Amino acid sequence: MIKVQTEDFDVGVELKALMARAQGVGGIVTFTGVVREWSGNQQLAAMTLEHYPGMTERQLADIEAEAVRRWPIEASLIIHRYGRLEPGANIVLVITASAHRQAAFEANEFLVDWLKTKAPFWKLEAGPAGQSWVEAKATDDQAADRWKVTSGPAKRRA
Amino acid sequence: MIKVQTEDFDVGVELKALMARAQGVGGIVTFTGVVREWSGNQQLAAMTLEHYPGMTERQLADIEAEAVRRWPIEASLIIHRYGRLEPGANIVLVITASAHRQAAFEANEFLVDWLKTKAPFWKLEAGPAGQSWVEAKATDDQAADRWKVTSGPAKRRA
Amino acid sequence: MIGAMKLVYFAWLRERVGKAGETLSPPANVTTVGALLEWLKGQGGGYAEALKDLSAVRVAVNQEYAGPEAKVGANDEVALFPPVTGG
Amino acid sequence: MIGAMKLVYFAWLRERVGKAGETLSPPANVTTVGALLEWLKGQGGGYAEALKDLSAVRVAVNQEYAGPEAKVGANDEVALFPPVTGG
Repeated sequence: MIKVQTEDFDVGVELKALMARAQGVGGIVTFTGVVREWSGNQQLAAMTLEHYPGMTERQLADIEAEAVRRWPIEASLIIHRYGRLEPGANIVLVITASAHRQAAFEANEFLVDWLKTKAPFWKLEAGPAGQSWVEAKATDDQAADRWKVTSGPAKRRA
Repeated sequence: MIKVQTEDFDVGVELKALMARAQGVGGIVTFTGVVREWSGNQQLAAMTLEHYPGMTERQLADIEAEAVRRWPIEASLIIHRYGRLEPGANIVLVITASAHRQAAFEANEFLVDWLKTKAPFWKLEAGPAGQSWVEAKATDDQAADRWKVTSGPAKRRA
Repeated sequence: MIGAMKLVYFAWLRERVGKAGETLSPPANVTTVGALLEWLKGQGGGYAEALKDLSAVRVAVNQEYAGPEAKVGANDEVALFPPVTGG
Repeated sequence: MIGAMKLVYFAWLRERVGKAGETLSPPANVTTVGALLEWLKGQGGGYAEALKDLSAVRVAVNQEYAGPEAKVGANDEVALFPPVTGG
């Protein structure tokens, strides 16, 4: 399930809702991304997330389908917020539930890495020095690249 | 922080409490382990977790300190329940919060893998065929072994 | 001309172009993403500013990522934006 | 004898020994975990049953994991249990 919204989310509530629709689950992993107070040495007043309505939902649905194809996931959820967010605010939530903990961990990391490099969101930071667009990080591309396999589960633990 | 208890826990409540005492966090990972309804082809009525009071707390505190030493973790929590638990019940909760998502993911997996192989808990399953002690899995030892490095963060992503 | 297509811009590309979107009718030889970017850049002003470093520009055609060789045509929705920074 | 030590048993080791714990005073030559296990096994009955496959037995001395060479002595708390299955 995917949700793109301005409203905040409650991890506990989302987790319970997901568990209610999942069967055979042994391990559940959540990742919550929050707005950091400091960006480099600049203290943030706020961050504004712009996105591409339509393409965002399409990309998130594609990424989730890919994770379900590659790992034995019983249930999953991706929530990504947009709009103005203050330090400490939730940005993104990814939940993956599986019979096996390793699948839950790997699928979750996969989703988070791909969100960072594929989902059409852009962060505009506002601080004492004014507003500036966050630049994409090469390390995020590298993190996403490690999941590039042509078929079967990722084999990053040889 | 570690807790060994019979009472259930609420992931949302624990997450909020942890965030209230953490600073500079950008990503939070939670792992929740729950009692599976099926063990092999046997439908479980319940599971009873026995533990070694005293040593359990000592091992959990040691494991947590090791994770904090190896990764830049701002806050962490380990809760492990014992006693009688029915299918779907929470068993274990591990939360790791860091400025960087990869540290939060890695430290969390490290803690879960070590809990499985070091924390003195034993599962007694009750099903239609009677009660039986769960046998330790070689795959859990292998999962824990991948974290055996002498110093510095784990380098499993060469 | 190949017919009208919808252009949309995001983040600093939107700011440099000076608008969030528009409907344009490029000349008939503009049939690929690469050709469209070069033609737009040639329009000068905000376009030239926004597109001066094409390595920092990502393109989606009808909401799917597209490379320079991808075809574009009438009624397509073509989005230009910087590398994404969500998650 | 080396003095009394406290033995504790968990999971199926507890069931086979038939008790959760006891205070024992092994002979003076029992100064290591390995010697203690062999001596206990020699007591027959539930001990022999519980310890027949030592590869399935883990030991902690004073709540820290200990190998066969580890020293044991008076007032130590020695725990015997199967490989753990928590988490």
